[in-house]
Amino acid sequence: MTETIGPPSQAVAAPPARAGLLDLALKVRELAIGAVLVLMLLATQLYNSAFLSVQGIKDLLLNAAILVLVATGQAVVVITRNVDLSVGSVLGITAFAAGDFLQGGGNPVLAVVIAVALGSAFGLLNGLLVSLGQVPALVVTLGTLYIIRGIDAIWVGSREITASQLPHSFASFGHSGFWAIPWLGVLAALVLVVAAYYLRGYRSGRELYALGSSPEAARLAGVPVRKRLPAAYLLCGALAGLAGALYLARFGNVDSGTGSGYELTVVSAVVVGGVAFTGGSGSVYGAALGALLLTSINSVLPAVGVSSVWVLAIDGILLLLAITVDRLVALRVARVLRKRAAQTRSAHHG
Amino acid sequence: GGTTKKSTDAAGNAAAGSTASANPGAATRTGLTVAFLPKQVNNPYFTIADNGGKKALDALGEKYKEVGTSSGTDTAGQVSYVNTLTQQQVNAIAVSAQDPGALCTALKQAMSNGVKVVTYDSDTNPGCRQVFVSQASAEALGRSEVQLIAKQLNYTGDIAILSAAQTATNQNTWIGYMKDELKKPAYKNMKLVTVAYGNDDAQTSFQQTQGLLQQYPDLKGIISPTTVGIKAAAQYLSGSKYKGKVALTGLGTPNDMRAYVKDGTVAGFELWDPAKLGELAGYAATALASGQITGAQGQTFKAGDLGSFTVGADGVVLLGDPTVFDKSNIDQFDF
Amino acid sequence: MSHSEPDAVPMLALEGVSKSFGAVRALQDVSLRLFAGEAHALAGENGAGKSTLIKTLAGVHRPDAGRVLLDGQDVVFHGPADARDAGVAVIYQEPTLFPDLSVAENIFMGRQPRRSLGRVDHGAVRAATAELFQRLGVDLDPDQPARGLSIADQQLVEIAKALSFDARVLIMDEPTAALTGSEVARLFRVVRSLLARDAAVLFISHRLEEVFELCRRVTTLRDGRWIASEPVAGLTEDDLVRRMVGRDLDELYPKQDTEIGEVALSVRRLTREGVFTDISFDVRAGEIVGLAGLVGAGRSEVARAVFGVDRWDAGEVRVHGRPLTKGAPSVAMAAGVALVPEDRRAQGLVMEMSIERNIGLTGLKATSTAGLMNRRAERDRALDWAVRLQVKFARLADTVGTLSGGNQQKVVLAKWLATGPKVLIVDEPTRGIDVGTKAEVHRLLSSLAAQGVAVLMISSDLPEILGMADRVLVMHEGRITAEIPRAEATEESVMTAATGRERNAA
Amino acid sequence: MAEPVTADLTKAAAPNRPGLGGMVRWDTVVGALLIVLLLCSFSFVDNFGNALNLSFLIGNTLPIALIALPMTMLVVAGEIDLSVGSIAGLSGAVMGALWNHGMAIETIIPLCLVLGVVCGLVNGLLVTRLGLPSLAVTIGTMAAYRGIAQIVLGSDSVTDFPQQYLDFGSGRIAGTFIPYAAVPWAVLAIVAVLVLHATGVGRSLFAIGASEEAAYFVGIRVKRLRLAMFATTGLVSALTGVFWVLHYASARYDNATGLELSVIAAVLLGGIDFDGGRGTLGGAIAGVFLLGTLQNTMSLVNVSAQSQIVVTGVLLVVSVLGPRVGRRIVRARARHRTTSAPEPLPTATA
Ligand SMILES: Nc1ncnc2c1ncn2[C@@H]1O[C@H](COP(=O)(O)OP(=O)(O)OP(=O)(O)O)[C@@H](O)[C@H]1O
Ligand SMILES: Nc1ncnc2c1ncn2[C@@H]1O[C@H](COP(=O)(O)OP(=O)(O)OP(=O)(O)O)[C@@H](O)[C@H]1O
Ligand SMILES: [Mg+2]
Ligand SMILES: [Mg+2]
Repeated sequence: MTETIGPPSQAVAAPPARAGLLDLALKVRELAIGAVLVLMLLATQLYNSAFLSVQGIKDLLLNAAILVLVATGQAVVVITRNVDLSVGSVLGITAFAAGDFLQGGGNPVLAVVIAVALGSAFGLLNGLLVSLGQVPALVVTLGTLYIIRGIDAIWVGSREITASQLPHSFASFGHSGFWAIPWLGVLAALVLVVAAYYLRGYRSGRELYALGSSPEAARLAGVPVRKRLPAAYLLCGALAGLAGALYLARFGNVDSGTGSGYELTVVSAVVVGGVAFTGGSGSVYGAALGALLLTSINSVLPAVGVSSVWVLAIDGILLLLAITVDRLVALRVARVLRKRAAQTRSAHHG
Repeated sequence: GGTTKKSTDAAGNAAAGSTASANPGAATRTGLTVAFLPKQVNNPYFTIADNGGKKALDALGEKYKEVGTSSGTDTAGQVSYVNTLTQQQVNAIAVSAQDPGALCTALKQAMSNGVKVVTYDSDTNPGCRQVFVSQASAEALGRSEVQLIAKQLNYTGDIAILSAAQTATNQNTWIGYMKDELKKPAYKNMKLVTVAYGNDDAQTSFQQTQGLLQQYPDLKGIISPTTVGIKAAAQYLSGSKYKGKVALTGLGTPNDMRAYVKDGTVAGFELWDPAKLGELAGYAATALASGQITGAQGQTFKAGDLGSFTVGADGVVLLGDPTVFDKSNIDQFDF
Repeated sequence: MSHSEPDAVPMLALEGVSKSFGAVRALQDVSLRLFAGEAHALAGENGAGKSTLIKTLAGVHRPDAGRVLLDGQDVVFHGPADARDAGVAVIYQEPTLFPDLSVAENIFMGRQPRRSLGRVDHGAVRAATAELFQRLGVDLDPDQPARGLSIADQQLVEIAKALSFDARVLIMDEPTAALTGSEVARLFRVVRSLLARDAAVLFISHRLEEVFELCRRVTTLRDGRWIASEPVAGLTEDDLVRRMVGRDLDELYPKQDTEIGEVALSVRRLTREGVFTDISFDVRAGEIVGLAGLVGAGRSEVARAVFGVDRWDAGEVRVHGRPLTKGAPSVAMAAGVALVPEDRRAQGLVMEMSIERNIGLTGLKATSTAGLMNRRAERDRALDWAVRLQVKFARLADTVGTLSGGNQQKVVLAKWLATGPKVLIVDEPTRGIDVGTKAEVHRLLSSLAAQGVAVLMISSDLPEILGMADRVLVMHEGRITAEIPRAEATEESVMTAATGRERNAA
Repeated sequence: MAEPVTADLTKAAAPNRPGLGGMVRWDTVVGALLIVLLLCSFSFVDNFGNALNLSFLIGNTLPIALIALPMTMLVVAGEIDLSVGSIAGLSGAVMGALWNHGMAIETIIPLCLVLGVVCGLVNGLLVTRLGLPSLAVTIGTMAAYRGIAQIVLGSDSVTDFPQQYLDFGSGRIAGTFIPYAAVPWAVLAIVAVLVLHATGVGRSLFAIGASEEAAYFVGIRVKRLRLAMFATTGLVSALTGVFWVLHYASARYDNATGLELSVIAAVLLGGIDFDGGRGTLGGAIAGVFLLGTLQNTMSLVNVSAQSQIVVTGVLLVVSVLGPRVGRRIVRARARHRTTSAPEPLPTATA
């Protein structure tokens, strides 16, 4: 700490030049997952030229859309160092609620609203339990996973919603689109961009990161924890609800088992996307890429003719590979960052 | 040395039917408790079947109850339900087994505690139950599905099978007969390219269908002998460019498939009547518990409106032939 | 409590405040008044209740009884946010940063400058941070993540954060504990400029000379009770210590003359790329070697590498002639090395565990027979050392997290001294420890040396180094720049080497 | 390495999730609940108390109880293993495949156990060497191991194991309700309790879970210990797989699917904190048998599967909320008595 520091103008002007070192590091990580994804798709295309046909691309996007939505919501919650395991159950029950409403001749738009509202309600419930009770999110949401699933099973019984009971416009929304771009994909992308922009560009969004990075520091910094946490869960629940409605449109078929076990897929997507369970880091784009990667693997394997017997094992191994690559890249980036920090430090001293 | 498969093979699995003799003339006892234990509760298919069973038992004046796991692959859960029913001393259990072997110990324990055991829809090893009520002969089903799709394809083109889980015993038996049927000269222009497994999960079946179509651009038809699989495949086809170009058939329920039959995605498919299957299981269980049959070959019992049935080899009772559903008749069915 | 206080209405005041944690009565009927333009010191032993008082002022704790007054009006702070909105900025004793966020975001969390539509102006955040750092003379990159900052750098970020508020009241709980003289001087300069703008300042430090340098008035606490509030002028250090401790102070640097024996710790050409280079030195049995340098010079890193916590890229470490494995603290421990780390909360203690178990962690083998723990032996060992170091605790089974900062530090010392080390490395051993106990710790180090222990002492407290060390090594930017024998060691000579203006050794 | 995170005040103030009044520990509460439930079931539920039912109850709970032992230790050390069910499945599948090949069962079982250790080591190496989060790794290996099991055994279902082994798996000690297999379990449980609560290794596990860094600074071999825990978990999972095959007399690739969730729910119920560093094995075991007994009792009194799910969920939520609410009530009462305190504090320190 010598007393020789450049004139103020210089010192102030310097930082923007090497703007967002941290940002850059994060982007590089997302690029790594993106690269794995692109490589995988291209390799498949080389093997099977039908893979990236218009229909093929559309299918890829359609498959990912629903998972992207739920993973986006989940990522927001995970960023706050919490988790919502009940998303699968929420998806199931909202899908049925929307279907039940449509079956009675309801308006499709209203059905989506109902699903989102119901999802939000469950999300809020989770959020309130976690933040007011100050109890571990893992336990609470595992509890609500069971509770919502049970309520769903009791309410639905052995009823099911089938495609024939849905309005044509609604069902066709689930698979149609513009050229290779399905409406579902557009919707998911829209939600994703808005969520990412919010997290990056708004104080309350940044506070979610703060909350996850260190809850205690957040409290001392005056972050309104009791407001932010339920809000994050609300968003997660709402997106699970939206996903439920879209699931109905896409698959046209809902029963009491819909969405069970989905939480694991969602959590995988989020983890693969580099959102750390220790909170405070990662981005929704990462989670979305993770979702895209996971669903693509499931399209790639059948497309290259891998027998379904092998699919599960390859799935798991690819998942491990993805997180390993991501980790190695992260380590690299950290090293580069440290070097650069060291350089700037000695530059200052010099 | 050690204990190997060879050294134990000699012991073998004791055969089914009990040695106690049956009394075909015995009166039907009333007030019996018969429990239905489907693969999965809340599964529409099993609900219909079990309601059929309830109908039969109500008609006979017996007590009906249904218990079961909410997951179709929770074998341990199903075992503990068998245990519970044994504890509760019900007179008979009608069970659709999630696993042919895993339930054996528990079912044998039940039988040794005086509980009669009927399996329906999915069988266990023959030694672990007294009667199996079979929906249709596996052979007839397998062959007729190939015949169905062959007609739709004019006996030419590549086909694939979309099955449920790889371990699903009944699926595998049917697929075996399908392959056998395809060997006949009439099908010389048809080729079975692959068997895919959708694990009876809508999304997986969906993506497997996509994969099939991408991998085999010349694919002309898909057989999916599982209600979940055919439904998912139909939903994918109806929303893709393959609609109407790739034929689809298999086992499905009319309610599930109505939309796809009407919009031309599916020309025809088949299924037995699950309600009748359950009904027959109910009658069989009562007959067992009343001592009218023991499960030995050749014994006969009455099953209300369904008529009279004879126990075949290995304690199997056959329901009859499946119904084929198409545009012309689908509106007459509601299940 | 009215020794010639100004007539003006105090900006922030406590009146008759009490606060208990279960059975522990941390504050009892304490009053305090802060006036505009005045720096007020808060003095007291470890565990006297200083931090608790500050947290009460800041709205972290709510008093069980008593009032908080802002500009003479009763206020109730429902949380830290309320206090912040009322213009109270606080630097807590333990840095509370968001490790995953950049330094700049840490400073402006929740208060980021905004553009249209309420969007955060990231550029402005960065620029404002750079300007703050410049005011404080800190050369940290605003975009650097907070994770990985040394304790001193963390403390500097906390200071920058507090300054960024332009608060009316600035409260600082031991902000200087991890800083060296030049940073402290910078901080004081900035604080004085705030005072000139009529801010009120509350300052805590166990370095009494700082209290005398900065503050006009001082309030003393003892065992949670208010003892006195008085002007600093006219007080001597001894007076203050007597108020705090209730007795006269022993000699602060009781350096014993010892017989210096064989080389116990020998470090040769140790290098860790980008951190330190070509470090060689010896520490002999019975010798206390001071390791001095500015914040970030790499002293802690050397200590960690020697102990095996970090790996090294080249070089060699020997203890009594036997080489140590790199990156294996267990090997170092087996060889009789102990390290009291600089960050007690993260490295020194398992905060959720009890005092007893924390001390026990260094003796898991010693206190078990045939693999099974002997709880009694573990307890006796812990009790012995907790008492010897005068740890203030209610029960040994209390979690260390509930102890005051200084008492936590004592527990860290206790757990390492309990191993009976042959080579003792202490990194800022008296950080946050009150003067009374500091003397006690120094006496302990001294007597350990007399018993033949080799001590390597890292400290940012230069008087401590000068008072205790037989020999002073000075580091600058990862290299040893000087080796100064006790006779020649002065503030001048050490600082010269530490700032790298002269290289006469290594 | 220095992390600017401070311990959460919430935690400091609430060690070990204290029960009512902060005096009763949660694991004691679970134990008491278990006893109350047992007493009620014995007196009011028909058929509960007979030897056959008790042996069913214990036999069906044993797989969960087995895996809960190492899982508790793993969680105490701050890690988690979701692949336990898959390892059990894989070990069962290999057992079936080798049996079909004509290998002697006395050779097969040790091989399966070794395989379990290998699976655990793979998990452990990925976590400790690459620094990947255990949640992500074991989600991956959960799929991979299950997939390999599918490849190994395919659609087979092997049932013809030697009778004396099957008898061991499902029989009980003559004249009692105790299944044979409960005896080795009890031995393992005692060993586990001793290791976790009465040895240096146990202390080290707690320290690692509460603060990895501080544990490393006292010379605890953090990585090695974690690796060992993963290996142990793999071993016990494989053992569970073998037991599963013998108990249900069926080796299939999908044996023990979803077992991980049951184990985790039970362990959570037993008061083990998934942030690591807290909990007791006694609590975990009580949690396992509480859930097992509850399910058994509910089935006996004809509570439907759907309602059972809801009850499990409610129990989980109450298990974390209950102590907190209780403590608040006690505190509020205490405050009421001393009166002098100002208004009840909604934002009290905890
Ligand atoms: N959260 C808490 N729970 C229980 N006891 C506490 C808590 N916080 C503080 N205490 C106790 O209150 C007393 C006062 O602690 P405080 O931290 O205010 O001391 P201090 O004067 O700041 O000491 P130091 O100089 O060591 O920082 C101590 O006995 C401490 O153990
Ligand atoms: N020469 C250097 N160049 C760049 N970074 C450095 C250098 N020396 C140390 N650092 C970094 O600065 C930080 C502080 O280093 P360290 O804590 O070792 O210094 P110290 O002398 O022990 O200071 P302290 O007074 O905090 O104990 C660390 O993050 C370290 O990586
Ligand atoms: Mg303090
Ligand atoms: Mg240091």
